[in-house]
Amino acid sequence: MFEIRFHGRGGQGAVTASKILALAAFKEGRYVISFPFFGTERRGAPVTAFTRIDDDPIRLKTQIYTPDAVVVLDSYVLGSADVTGGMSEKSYFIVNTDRKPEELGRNFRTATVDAKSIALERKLGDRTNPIINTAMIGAFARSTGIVSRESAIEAVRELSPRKKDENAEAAADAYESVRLGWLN
Amino acid sequence: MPFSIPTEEFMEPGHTACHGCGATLAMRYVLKALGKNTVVSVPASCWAVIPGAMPYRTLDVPMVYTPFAATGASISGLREALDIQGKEDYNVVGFAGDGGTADIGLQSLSGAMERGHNVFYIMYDNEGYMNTGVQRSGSTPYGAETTTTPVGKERNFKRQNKKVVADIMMAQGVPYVATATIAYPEDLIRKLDNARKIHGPKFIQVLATCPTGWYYPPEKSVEVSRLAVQSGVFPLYEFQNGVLRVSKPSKTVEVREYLSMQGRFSHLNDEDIAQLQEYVNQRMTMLLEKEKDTAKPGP
Amino acid sequence: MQSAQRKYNAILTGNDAVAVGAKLARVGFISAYPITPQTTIVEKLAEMVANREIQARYVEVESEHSALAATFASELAGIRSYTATSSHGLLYMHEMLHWTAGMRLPVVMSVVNRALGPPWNIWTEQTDTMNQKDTGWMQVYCESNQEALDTILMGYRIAESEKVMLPLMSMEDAFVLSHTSEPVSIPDQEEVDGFLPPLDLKFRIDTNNPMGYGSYSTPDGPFMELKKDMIESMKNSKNTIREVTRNFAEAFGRDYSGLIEEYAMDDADYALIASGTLASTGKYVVGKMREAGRKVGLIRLRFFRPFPDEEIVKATKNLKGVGVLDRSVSYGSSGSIANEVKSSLYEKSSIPVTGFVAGLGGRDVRIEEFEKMFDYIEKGKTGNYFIGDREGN
Amino acid sequence: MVELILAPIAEKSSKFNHTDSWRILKPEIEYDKCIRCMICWKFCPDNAFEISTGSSIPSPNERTAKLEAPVINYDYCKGCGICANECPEKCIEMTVESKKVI
Repeated sequence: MFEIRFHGRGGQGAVTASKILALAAFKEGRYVISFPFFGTERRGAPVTAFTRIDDDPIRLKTQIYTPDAVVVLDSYVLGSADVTGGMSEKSYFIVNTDRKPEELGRNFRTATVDAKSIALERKLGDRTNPIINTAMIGAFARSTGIVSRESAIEAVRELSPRKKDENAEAAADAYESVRLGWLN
Repeated sequence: MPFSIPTEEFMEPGHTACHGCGATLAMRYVLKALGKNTVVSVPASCWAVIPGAMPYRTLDVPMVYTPFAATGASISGLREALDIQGKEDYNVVGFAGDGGTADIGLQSLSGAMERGHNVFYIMYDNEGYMNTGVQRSGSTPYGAETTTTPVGKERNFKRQNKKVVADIMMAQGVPYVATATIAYPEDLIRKLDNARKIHGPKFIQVLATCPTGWYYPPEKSVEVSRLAVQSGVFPLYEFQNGVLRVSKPSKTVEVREYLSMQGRFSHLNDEDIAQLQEYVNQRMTMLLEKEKDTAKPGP
Repeated sequence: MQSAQRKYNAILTGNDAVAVGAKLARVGFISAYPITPQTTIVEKLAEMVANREIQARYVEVESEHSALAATFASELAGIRSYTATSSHGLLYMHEMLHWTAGMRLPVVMSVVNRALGPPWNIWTEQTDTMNQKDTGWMQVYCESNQEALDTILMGYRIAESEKVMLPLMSMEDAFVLSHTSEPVSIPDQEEVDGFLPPLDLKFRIDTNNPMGYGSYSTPDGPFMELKKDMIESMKNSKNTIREVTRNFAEAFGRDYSGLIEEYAMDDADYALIASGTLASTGKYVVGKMREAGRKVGLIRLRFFRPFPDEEIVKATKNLKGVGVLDRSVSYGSSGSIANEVKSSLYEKSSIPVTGFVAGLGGRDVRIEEFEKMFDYIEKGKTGNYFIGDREGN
Repeated sequence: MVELILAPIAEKSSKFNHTDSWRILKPEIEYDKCIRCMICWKFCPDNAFEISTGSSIPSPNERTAKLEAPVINYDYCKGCGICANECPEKCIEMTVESKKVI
């Protein structure tokens, strides 16, 4: 079983990202479950969402405490201890930032992607609210290899309510441009 | 032709209403006007008891018993479910007392009227919780003694004016609103005939005199009801598509005459009666002004 | 490796699955009032009505009491009717719950289990529905989105059975099921139509046959007999439930095995009785413990009403100890499920019973806490324990 | 055979329930004064009035003799007295119920 935790802020699409990832894995014949930690938060407040992927039916319905991967949609939430909670050195740490992976330390398998620039280039959202969740799916696919590039892009296209092509392209861009810290 | 109202009956004899019950007459007239193809929904109230205990029914139309607060919602559900089955010709009627309308049922009534279901809501107003033994309701008039506003050394009669639900319904913009009493069944039946021409919610508040709770002899039920209109205590009006028409009684009497017939007002002194007379005058003035306003051609 | 895609054709949240279930059941009338976390069910249904994907009237009422009052009336007029609520909304319906059951109307309602305030808390807990156990409604606690969908279909068939004629509420845990996406198999409409015939309410409202619906009864009237009939029908519904779940398995290939589900119980020495998503996580933990050689199992309570007493006695017959997990509180007594289990076993078994209360207000019940519960059961600790609070229990 | 469930439904007409025992005073119509205005029938809350076309009922004149007449069904009359109170001709008298035996 592979467990992924998404951290973002309300309105950034962390919950949708967890669903897109589940769909991508489902398309490859795997069992999936995705769920938010649903708070009473409003737009802008920190948000957590979860995805589990397995070859067998998934019964475990707790939150994810020892993630195999953590996807950070907004580097502003990095300061919170919850973000890296339960991670091991084998865990993937995929962060939306223009910084290099090594700048975030070498505790995990860290990957960085400038999803904000990708989103703006593809005209997804605006400067204050770029839509970066679809790019993060591309970055996740490349970093972990848990889902293929094709499944990720297909799932992005399917679950994007608008600008399906642009979102799919954003995922592809991120797949190409994500920087994998452990390869350096 | 001696019959001023339809002769067909949809209420059977043998029911268990009190002697001289005004609420029973209200149901009898409403069903005469609406006929066989009618479904009545009744909440906790005198009318939940009037048909008698199981296995008896007293209406020749289906009667649904609902919890106290649920009249408006139940007629909403009935109406939609009947329409789905092509039974648009059924009349759906909520028939609730003043407690079930002005107090516990007001939210449900207001919702049903706002949603615009094609229903009738008849509030039979006996000005108190008569089924439970004469307690004060929002619709009890100023000055009335009830078992929860008893008159002792403190002269603790109801100190607040009557909450007039028909006025609230007018303010809410219900397409048809009227008041009626059992003393004028022809008027009530005519109003129901007008109301049924409107596809939408219809609200009629019928003053249903109650010898048991108002403390007057049962043979006076119709007389008291007539005096309520003649004294202006219960003005008759019809509000249809935004236009108000107020009936002027052919004969007028002082409020004192109406009050003096009923034990529930026997403790009132001249000052109290003058106050009530003043309130009745003001309300009539307000209604007549509204009548003038609504008669103006629209913009 | 199994392919999940061979078994499932969609990924849905629990609430969307429930809405799809109502659609497939061809409900003709929906009335509801929004409350978190039920809202997405009725939003979805409103959308389906707006898009004519479902031939139903949708009445947006001004309260939950009215939601069930309108549903009750519509069902009485002969239309298959549906509503959904949660938590305080369910409490506000309480009077109408009794009224609907007492009128013998086979309404099906979805309830998203949510804690009761104060303090306000939107997360999952079963106190809201446990409070309604004596209202004459059948109660099903679902553990997966698939079961949530399927239970709407089975629910109407059970409720509308002439031997039953009682309403049914189907539960989802707030968020853990209601807002969780899982693969789901959506059955074809024709298959559902074959399984669930249209409602034919024998005593539907008809002006050619005027009757008093509800009426009143004196102490010497049929009141006691009517209540007795409800008690009997609720008891007899067990056979209908078993039969309908069997028919459902034959038609759709998904077997919910009746009122309870036994997991790894064949040679188990110790077992935990749980419901809803806690049972799902419990199965995961049992699987891990089995790998470690511990002979543990899990009994998932699907139905709480009618209570599966015979099933519990049978399933626990060879155990050395059993625990009962309640995600609800009954002040001044033990957990609601624990009490019922003990009552079922009385004079039929001498097995020690351990009661647990955990996960209140949506607090996550973690793997370690399940392990702790099994440790307590194995040690034969009887009594009642509070698990997962800040005092370190 | 499926045994149908028992629902709380009232089917029997209340006309099988006689309410004559409620009566203390009994209305009696003096038909030779009755103008057949039917106001007594109109205001009866107990539906105790039947409409008769029988010609054997006494009548004040030939015109009224041709009209339907109100006839009290004493099985249902509770004796409230509204009919007597409302009668414009004052031809209904409330008398002490004679059949009452205690």
